[in-house]
Amino acid sequence: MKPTQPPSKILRAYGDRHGDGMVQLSFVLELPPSPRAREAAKRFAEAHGLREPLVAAMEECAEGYSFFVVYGHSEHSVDAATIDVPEVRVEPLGREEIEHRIKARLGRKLVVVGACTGSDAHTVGIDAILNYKGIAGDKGLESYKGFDAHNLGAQVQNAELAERARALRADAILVSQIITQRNCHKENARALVELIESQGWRGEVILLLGGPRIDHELALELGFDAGFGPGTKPAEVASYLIDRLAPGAVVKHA
Amino acid sequence: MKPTQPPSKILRAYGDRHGDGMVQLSFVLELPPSPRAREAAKRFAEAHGLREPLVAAMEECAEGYSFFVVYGHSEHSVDAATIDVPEVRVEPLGREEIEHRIKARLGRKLVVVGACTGSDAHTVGIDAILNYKGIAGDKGLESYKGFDAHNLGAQVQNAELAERARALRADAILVSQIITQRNCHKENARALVELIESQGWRGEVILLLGGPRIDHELALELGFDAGFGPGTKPAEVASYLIDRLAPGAVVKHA
Amino acid sequence: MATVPMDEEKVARCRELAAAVADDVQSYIDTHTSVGVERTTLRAYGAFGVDDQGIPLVNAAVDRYHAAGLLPRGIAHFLGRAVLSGADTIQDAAERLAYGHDLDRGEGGPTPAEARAALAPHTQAALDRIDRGRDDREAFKRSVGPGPTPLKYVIVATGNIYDDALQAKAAAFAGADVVAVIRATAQSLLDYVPYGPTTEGYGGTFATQENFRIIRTATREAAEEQKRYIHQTNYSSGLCMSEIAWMAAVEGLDMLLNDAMYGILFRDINMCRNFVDQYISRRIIARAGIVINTGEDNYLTTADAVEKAHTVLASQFINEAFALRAGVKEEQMGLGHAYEIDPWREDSFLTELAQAQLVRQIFSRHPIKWMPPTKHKTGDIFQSHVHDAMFNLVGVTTNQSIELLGMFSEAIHNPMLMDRYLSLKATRYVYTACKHLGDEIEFKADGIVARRARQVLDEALAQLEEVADAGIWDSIGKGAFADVKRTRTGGKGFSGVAERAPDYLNPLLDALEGR
Amino acid sequence: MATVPMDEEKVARCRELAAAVADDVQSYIDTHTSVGVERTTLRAYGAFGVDDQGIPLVNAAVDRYHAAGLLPRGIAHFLGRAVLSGADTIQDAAERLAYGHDLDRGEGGPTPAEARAALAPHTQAALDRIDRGRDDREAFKRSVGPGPTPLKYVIVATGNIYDDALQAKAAAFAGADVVAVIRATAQSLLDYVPYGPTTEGYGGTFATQENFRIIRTATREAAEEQKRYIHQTNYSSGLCMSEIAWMAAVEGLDMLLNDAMYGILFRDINMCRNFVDQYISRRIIARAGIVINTGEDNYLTTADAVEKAHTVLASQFINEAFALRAGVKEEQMGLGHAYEIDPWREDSFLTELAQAQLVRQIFSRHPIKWMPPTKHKTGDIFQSHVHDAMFNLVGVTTNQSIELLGMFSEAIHNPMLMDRYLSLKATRYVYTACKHLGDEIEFKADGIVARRARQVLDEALAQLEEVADAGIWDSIGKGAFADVKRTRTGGKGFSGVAERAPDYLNPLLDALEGR
Ligand code: B12
Ligand code: B12
Ligand SMILES: Cc1ncc(COP(=O)(O)O)c(C=O)c1O
Ligand SMILES: Cc1ncc(COP(=O)(O)O)c(C=O)c1O
Repeated sequence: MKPTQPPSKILRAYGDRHGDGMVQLSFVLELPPSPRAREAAKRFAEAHGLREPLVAAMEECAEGYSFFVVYGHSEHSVDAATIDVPEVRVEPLGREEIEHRIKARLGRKLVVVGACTGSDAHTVGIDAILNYKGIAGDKGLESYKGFDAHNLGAQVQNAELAERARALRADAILVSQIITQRNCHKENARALVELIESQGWRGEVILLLGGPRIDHELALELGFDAGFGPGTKPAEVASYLIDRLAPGAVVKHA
Repeated sequence: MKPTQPPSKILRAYGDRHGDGMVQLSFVLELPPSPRAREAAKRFAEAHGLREPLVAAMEECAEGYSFFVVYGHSEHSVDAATIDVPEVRVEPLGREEIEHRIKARLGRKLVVVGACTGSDAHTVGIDAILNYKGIAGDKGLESYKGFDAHNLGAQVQNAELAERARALRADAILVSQIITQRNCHKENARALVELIESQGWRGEVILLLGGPRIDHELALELGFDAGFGPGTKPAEVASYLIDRLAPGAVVKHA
Repeated sequence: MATVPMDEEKVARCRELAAAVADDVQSYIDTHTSVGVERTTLRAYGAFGVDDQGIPLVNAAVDRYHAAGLLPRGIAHFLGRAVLSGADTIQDAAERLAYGHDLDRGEGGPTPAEARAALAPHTQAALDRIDRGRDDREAFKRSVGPGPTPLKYVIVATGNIYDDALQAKAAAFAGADVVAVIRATAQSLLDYVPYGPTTEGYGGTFATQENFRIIRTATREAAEEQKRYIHQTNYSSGLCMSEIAWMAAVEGLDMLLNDAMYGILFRDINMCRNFVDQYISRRIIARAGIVINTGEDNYLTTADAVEKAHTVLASQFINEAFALRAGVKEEQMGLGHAYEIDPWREDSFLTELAQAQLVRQIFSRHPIKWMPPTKHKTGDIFQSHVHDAMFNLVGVTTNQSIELLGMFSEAIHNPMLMDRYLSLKATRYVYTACKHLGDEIEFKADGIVARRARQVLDEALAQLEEVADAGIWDSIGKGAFADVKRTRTGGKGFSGVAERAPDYLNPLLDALEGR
Repeated sequence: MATVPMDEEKVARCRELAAAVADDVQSYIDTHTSVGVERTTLRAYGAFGVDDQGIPLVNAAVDRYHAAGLLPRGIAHFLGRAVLSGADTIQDAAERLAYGHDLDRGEGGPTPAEARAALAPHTQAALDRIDRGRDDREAFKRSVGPGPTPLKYVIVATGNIYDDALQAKAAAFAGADVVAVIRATAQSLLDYVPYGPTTEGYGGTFATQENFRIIRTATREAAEEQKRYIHQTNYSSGLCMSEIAWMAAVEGLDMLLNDAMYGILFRDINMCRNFVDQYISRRIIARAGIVINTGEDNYLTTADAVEKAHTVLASQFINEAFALRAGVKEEQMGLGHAYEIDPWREDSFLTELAQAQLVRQIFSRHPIKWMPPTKHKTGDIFQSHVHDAMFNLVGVTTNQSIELLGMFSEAIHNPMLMDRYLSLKATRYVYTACKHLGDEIEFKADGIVARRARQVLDEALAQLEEVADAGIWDSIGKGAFADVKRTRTGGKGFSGVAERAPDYLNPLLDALEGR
């Protein structure tokens, strides 16, 4: 199912009056404050397509460097109608419904193995999804009778994760990546997929990727089945897995 | 005199590592928060020349509108060496020097007439320059024996200002413009110059323009002799006038 | 509770002095009228519309009688006579005054008493209209319920009333309790009220009756959507302050910027004119149950906020005294003050706390209006946002009633959609996180805060002694407030003032005065 | 002064219990060593450098002896024997241990006492080097003078030490008092210290001795330029915590992140290993006069900051007890805690105030390290900036000693140049504007703040009773801290621990222990 497309809609930024294109830009240039630096900031803003840029602030933030705040009317626009992003659209099922479907349609526990991989030690996100405690009142997968959830914790190497998942005959592997400096999360995530593919069991497992800078599109790009961003609730993940493994749930891909 | 030109210097924005081009952009688009809206914000940022834009915030700021904060690596740069802005370069003279030059070289008081013109009622700026009290410890022109300063106050019409200045045989007219919405300050300032020109005495008077959004370049463009921006001190204005009317002071035009 | 020492006797003495100041002026007010007052009267009776030049009917009529030197008898006198001489309606009568072939010089014919009698049903209708505005508004307010104090007050100012309406709804969505439409820069000096919906204005949007209606509809819709009452406010200030007060009353506005002296000090409006006009505006405001917001915050944009803090307090006493004389209740007096101390000054926050708490205690029943930092704002919007947070903290700690939220773009432009959104969000955070801070702390008995509060009250008292001694006319002449000096006959609009004749007629005013 | 009620007896009881906990562990520590400890010893004696695979000499030597089961006698034993057997220098001796054809099994030849005697001048030289580091640093600090408290602490973390140096100088220019170079994400689990200057690292820059030298030079220059002492800090944490402590000591660093339990809880480092290593690291720190910064703030990034506030306090008592046992003075104990309560919770600010003030009072001589909000930060940098301002306000009101400044981009990236600039500016504003707020207010005797402070102390005491009862080993096993459970033999680095033999030799440690 596709959500209804909005009618072609050219969007400009909006501040005071419709179509004014107002945006705010801040940056540092290697120049001490001066009329010349102000002019440089103006031109820099203009290069981004800002008309009538107003340099609201120019302050020396380090010796020989200035921090600028600029406002200007952006000449750019986007057409919202041309944007078609893949979305995991899960209408989360209730706890009972989830338990029921696993029992009725699968007749066994769903095995999931999760970890925060590579040098990343940020476990709070994966814990929120897997551990009993959950997040914001939504209990984690461990709390379901139908799930057998294994949380391997922090800084788990891809090889170790693959091995454990294989040994546990996992239905799904849940990978969390929080550190994104210079795109280290992408490399690390992609490497896991490659590893599993090279071992020949990619088809037997669902791969989920999550983290504050992850979206579904990126996850697909990296070879995962789905991606989950900030604010994900365990019930959403459960619902998605059930849709894949015990189909019938209301899951839409846009 | 020209200040030394810096060697050709291509500047990119700087955040973490040299040349990373990091800038921060914020704006509102008419879309409620959604993966589609996030993508729209990304593309909007890309249109400005931001590589790998990261949509850090997407929040519903009005029904059907989202506020975005985006970081990205700007691909734009400016060459600082090509920037040549006209600058009023005044090395402010001391009070005694000012008094002395007026007395010695001019032999009479310098007459200045100032106002905040049009519908603008922001007198604090022009008061700071003209009135005894001055600003930040620097007393206004009224405080000098050598100046005969007339402050006409707020919301003075161009015609009235011209008339009073003419009547007082003013050496200089000081115009303050604070309100800048949709460029009303420019029109108003230009109109005064045109009026005086049409009356045929433009050559007899020095015209100064000041305000938080004024710079020397803009003032020249509008037909004034000099422009003064935020933070101007009365002594700077006095020094400039003396350089023009009782030459010999250290005033440089870049 | 975080209270500051407050010498009750000194406060009482300040009130006495302010009363003396106001009484002195009141005797002038009671014997004078102005073109503004008379136009307001005509409007209230029901005259409306503009001619093909855009000149309002009420201006045409009043100016004609003023030019003829007939204003001292009151425009109502002539209106009543026109009714008696056969005008169908008030509108017809007013048109006769404005455009009729002959000017009625008031010689012979019906007496003032007869004119009054002829107007009686119209006088009643005029009062009913104000009362209906109030009743409707109050009923609706009861039905949705307002948010908690401090009320979050934001401004919209696009220049276009339709954009304003959209921005007002956006503000309500983001958590605003009060929406003000800022007025175009030039309007306060216009000696007439523009007509109809307007879409062009610099620095703000024209205050017209139609604009009031458009924005009121929008904020009423917003209130229904948000299930929270949204207060609407505008400016009863400038040369048309009393006409605007009437427009606001009948269009159901909740608050008005309205000050006994602002026009004199900040718009160079003639003192006599301003004092007369403010009185009538406040008589209407009193009846309509509108909350006024006085303009003492403005003093600190020209004068130093530490040195001249006491002038704010002194002026608040004076504004209170004038308001009481116009029948305005304490619960309607949103006395203004502001967070304008140089933020880089040591302990500036403590100094602000002292003043805010002092004002809160002295005017305990008044819906105090607390204004944000503006003067020391720069274009560093990040720093500006923090500065506003500290202002919010003082607001919630000292329990101010109405808080005009600071905007991080203060030094740059009129607030935009996102500026208001972020400001409302940050304010909500500070109010929630620090909700009971004021109940939780006490100030040291002889600390910086307590000493500062004492000093400000002492200085205000000293100033009031001087002002009462010299009278307000001369005091303003000497620059007692906001470092601004004005003369009794100088400034704008003086020619629009007239001494009332012994048989001056204004039945509406009589009714508003409870006579 | 804004103080909270603090029951002295309960505090004393907490200290007693923490002492019991630490004493229990200390008896383990005193009978064990680790590869980390032995490498530190070698380094301190003067061994340095890496082989062509990048393996440090000290690792090659220690690993070899550990593999051979010889570590229980102490690497110094073998070093002394190598010196006695003709090595020219310590470096030469260490190289023999690492790469020599034959492994010295310690059979026959010089006795431990002879080995000790042979090392005596080198032991003294090692101590002198630490003392010189301290003296130089302290002399320079006296000559330029530090800024006022709370010290403003910021981090740099570009991954490239040369960029870090530039950013560090920028931070000093903008007002920082302390500069920390954040360490690359993977380093804490490396069982060796990388060598030389490094220019690639994710999430931070590798801690190497050369990097310490480069950044120390930069901040020393900055101190001269700014005429204000700039403190330099890094991480003595992870599998090399004691080696890094030594590097920091000789390179003149001022502070170190160093915690008795952080590695166990947050890096899954084996308990035994961690307890042994932290002790030696702190012995060096004590001698070097370095200020430690403990990591209790981290608890609140995994556990709820309201529910688990007392675990922070309990852990501070434990960290204090361990530090005392390593000779660290109270004036060197920068106990950590953090502003991590959900900002949208009612009165969250008051709850933070209570904790901050309680910690300040209980640890009155300690240079408390106050950490900013991180967990509840979002990508709305404007709101985040305000959140940090409230954190700053608590910091200055309760007079914290070292304040790690919040960054508005916390939820986005490692801080950039402008982020630090704006943070420092806003902090300067809050510190100045609210300078004497703490002296000025008092908290209501039985208000929200006072009750909260009592509750936290009571809960900490109850937890310490439990921990003392079960012992720290089992308590951590049950998840007493940070909701994290660890076992005694689990985690990283356990294989690097060895029980000391009766004739274990470590003259340097003996000297550091004052023996
Ligand atoms: C808590 C925290 C820590 C804790 C981690 C404790 C722990 N056991 O996790 C401690 C203090 C140890 C820590 C350390 C470091 N941290 Co840290 N930390 C944070 C912080 C404050 C919060 C992260 C968090 O817990 N969020 C809450 C959780 C619930 O959200 P989440 O992770 O997004 O998870 C949700 C979704 O994304 C999704 N999700 C996540 N994973 C998955 C997986 C699957 C399969 C699914 C379906 C869903 C899903 O569901 C979750 C629930 O909704 C952030 C800043 C911030 N405010 O974001 C910095 C932050 C992430 N840390 C950062 C850094 C750099 C570090 C260090 C490297 C710093 C250093 N050099 O010392 C160290 C090293 C850690 C390491 N080796 O990885 C940076 C990362 C920068 C970047 N973008 O690369 C951040 C952004 C801070 C900053 N501005 O510098 N950190
Ligand atoms: C104080 C103030 C007021 C006071 C003015 C009192 C007075 N007598 O001046 C009051 C409260 C009355 C006021 C009212 C309004 N204001 Co106002 N106000 C400000 C405020 C807070 C500070 C301005 C100020 O005094 N700066 C200090 C002085 C010393 O600085 P300065 O003017 O830049 O002057 C220096 C230099 O520029 C230079 N200089 C200036 N003039 C000249 C002239 C010469 C010849 C020379 C050589 C140098 C020189 O030297 C000076 C000393 O260094 C600004 C916001 C801000 N923080 O900037 C808003 C601001 C200027 N106001 C604004 C607006 C919109 C209004 C109103 C229209 C709002 C309304 N609709 O009600 C009204 C109407 C006023 C009108 N008709 O003009 C906007 C303007 C937006 C824009 N860019 O167009 C601002 C930016 C606020 C905002 N964000 O909305 N305001
Ligand atoms: C009482 C009062 N009236 C009016 C205004 C607005 O100015 P104007 O007179 O230009 O509408 C203010 C400004 O803040 C004010 O305080
Ligand atoms: C005591 C301590 N050590 C170390 C670190 C840093 O982590 P890592 O072990 O990755 O260097 C922290 C984090 O804040 C800490 O508190």
